[in-house]
Amino acid sequence: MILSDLLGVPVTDPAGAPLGRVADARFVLDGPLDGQLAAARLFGLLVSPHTGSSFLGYERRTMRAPYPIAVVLRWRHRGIFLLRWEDVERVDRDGVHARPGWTRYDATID
Amino acid sequence: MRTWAAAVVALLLAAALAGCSGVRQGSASSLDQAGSAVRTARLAVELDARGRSTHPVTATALDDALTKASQAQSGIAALGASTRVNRRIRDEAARAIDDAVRLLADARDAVDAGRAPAADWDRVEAELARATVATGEAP
Amino acid sequence: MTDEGERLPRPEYRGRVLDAALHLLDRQVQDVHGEPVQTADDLEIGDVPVGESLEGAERPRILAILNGTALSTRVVGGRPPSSTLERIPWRHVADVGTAIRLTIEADDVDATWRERWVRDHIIRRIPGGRHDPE
Amino acid sequence: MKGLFAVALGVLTAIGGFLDIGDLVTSSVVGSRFGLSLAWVVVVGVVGICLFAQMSGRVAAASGRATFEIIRERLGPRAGAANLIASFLINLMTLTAEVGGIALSLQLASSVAPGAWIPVAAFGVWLVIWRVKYDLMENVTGMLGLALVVFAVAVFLLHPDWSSLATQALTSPVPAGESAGTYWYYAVALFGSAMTPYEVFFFSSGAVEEKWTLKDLAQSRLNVLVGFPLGGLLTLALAACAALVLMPQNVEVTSLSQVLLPIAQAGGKLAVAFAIVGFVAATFGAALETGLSTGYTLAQFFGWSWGKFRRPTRAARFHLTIMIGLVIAMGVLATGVDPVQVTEYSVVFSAIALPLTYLPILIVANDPEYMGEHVNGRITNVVGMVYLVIILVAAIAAIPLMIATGAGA
Repeated sequence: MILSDLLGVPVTDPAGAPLGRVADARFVLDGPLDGQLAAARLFGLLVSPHTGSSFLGYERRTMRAPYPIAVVLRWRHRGIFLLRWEDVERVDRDGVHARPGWTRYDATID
Repeated sequence: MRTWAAAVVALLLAAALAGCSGVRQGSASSLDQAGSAVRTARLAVELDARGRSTHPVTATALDDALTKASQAQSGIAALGASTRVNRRIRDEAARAIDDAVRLLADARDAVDAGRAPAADWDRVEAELARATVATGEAP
Repeated sequence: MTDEGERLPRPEYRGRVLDAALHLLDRQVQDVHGEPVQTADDLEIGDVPVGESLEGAERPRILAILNGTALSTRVVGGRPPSSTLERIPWRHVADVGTAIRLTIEADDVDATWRERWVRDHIIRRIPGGRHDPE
Repeated sequence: MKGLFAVALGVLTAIGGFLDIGDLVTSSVVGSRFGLSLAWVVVVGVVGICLFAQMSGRVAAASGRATFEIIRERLGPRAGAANLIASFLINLMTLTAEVGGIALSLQLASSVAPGAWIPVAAFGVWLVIWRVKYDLMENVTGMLGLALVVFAVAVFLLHPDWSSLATQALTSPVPAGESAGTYWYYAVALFGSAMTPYEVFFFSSGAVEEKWTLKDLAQSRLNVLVGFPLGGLLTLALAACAALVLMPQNVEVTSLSQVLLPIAQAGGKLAVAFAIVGFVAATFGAALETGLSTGYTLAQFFGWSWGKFRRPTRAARFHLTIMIGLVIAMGVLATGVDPVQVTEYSVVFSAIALPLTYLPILIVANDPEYMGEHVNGRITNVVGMVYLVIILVAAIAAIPLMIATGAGA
């Protein structure tokens, strides 16, 4: 599949209640070596409850200026969280469904 | 129903006024344009006569002035005037602009031929000014 | 900022974190010498079985950087037919920074065939095209 | 000594590079209609372009990424593509105006009609882009463009009443016979002519072309901070010349030849010769910059190989784009459209498109992943936000003003 198939799709909890949309897909270079780099494996999805639009780099903790722009973008993405791939039950045409007992993780990186 | 009719009347009135001011405004701006062109040409010719400017600059300035004046000429020819007063305003402006174009064409030909243009700047400028005043004053 | 108040738990990452849209998509791809090759128009990732439980399934990995029709569909929508996609396999990626650096040369990438075509059929034939500017 | 020479050269190039057909025409039009009452806009515009160019130069030096790579990377393909289309079209429009400007300038030197000069000008621009080294190209056009200093000299030779000029510039009255609408329309146009997006594409791509590192930043900052304001001063001199000679005679500037008349009056034939050399250099230099920028924007958006430091075969699509751009410019001019009019529109559209390029650069200049420790300082960010507001207001106001005033008629 291609990445665009995942971005922007709706995410629901086990009961079917909407959690938001996929804003980004987090990969971690923790697989076996593939060429010069480790394989990049899908770690989880960043789920944004209010918007599917871009975060313009302000998802990182280190990015705080200029202040007004940072505030606006953080506000638009308030409540964003990381849904680990292990917590995904299945993906189908309606979107991504979380597994019972899933956890809301902190989305920020440094 | 009555407010609706009033609105239509108001709209028609506004349109009529706009049409009226259209001829006046059109004439006035064409006269402005032609006047600016004539004054530019006059300045260019005078500077050349005093040896302060070069031939290509003078020739180009006259060419550009003639183009602008001709644009003013076609602009005023395109104005449709429905009333007698408007027609008079437009025709007087058109006459003055025609004169200006003729003068500029003569001046350009003279400069192209290397002669000093024997242009009648004062008369043409006065005519344009008179037409401009007439545009503003007409009832 | 509001998230900080909630103090969500942070997962443990055992390697470098790359957010696909943030760090990879739309980045410049350069060859081994730093020559621009293309942009990362999309990523191909390992298949996720649609509608089936993912219990015990492997985590999908990035297989390739895509180019070609992947861009137009991201702009106007739809899905590119996979036959028209041009791929740079992940094993050719040397590093990800402000650009994605490859371990191979630009001319060895499929996606540069247009560049090579323009070069060979037009630019090379104009006098001076093959020399450095003076 | 060599260092000092490099600084002087950079500053001179920045002065020359600041001026183009848009500045020549717009400042003279404004001077002939509004006197110096819009001088404050030039100040606002110059501070803005200093900030913007300096920021994008720093981003390019720190990250190696030029402006349009950043725009695509930050805004994504959809907003990025919309941005590309707008920027590319405006750039093409400016290129058309500049090529036409070269032809008009050569007409003033030769009295041969501009139609005959257009192919010559376009070919010359292409040849220089194709064959001439980047720094040589920049230095020669920049230095020759300095001939426009004659406009500053002319202001003195015209013996103006300085106090009334100063009053006009400082109290910014709307002159009688002009409406507030046209005043603000020309304010936007003047702002757009100072802050044209192509200057930034060119500046940031140039930083990559010349392989700037962070060590070169101090020098680039100096070039910009001295060169652009001096260029702005020349813009004001152009406006003052028009205000002193043409405005009292009620002459409205609509052609490039009129811009020369105050010079002729002040300094005679020698001054006219200088001014024409300056016109040719400024328009030619700007045609090179906009020509390159057509290639820069497209190549950077799609990730193609680009740059003059590569031989053309190593940046094939980049060079093809520039050629097509020049052919389109020639085609547009062949329809007989007046380059001065194209210019008057292109500066306003520049103001409209400005936020699209400004915002991504402002954001990335704050991104430590790109900039390391060279992110914007607090003061730069405060000024940057103020300018974001100014740029947005100008962009939003531009179209209603254009419609309401009939494009400043």
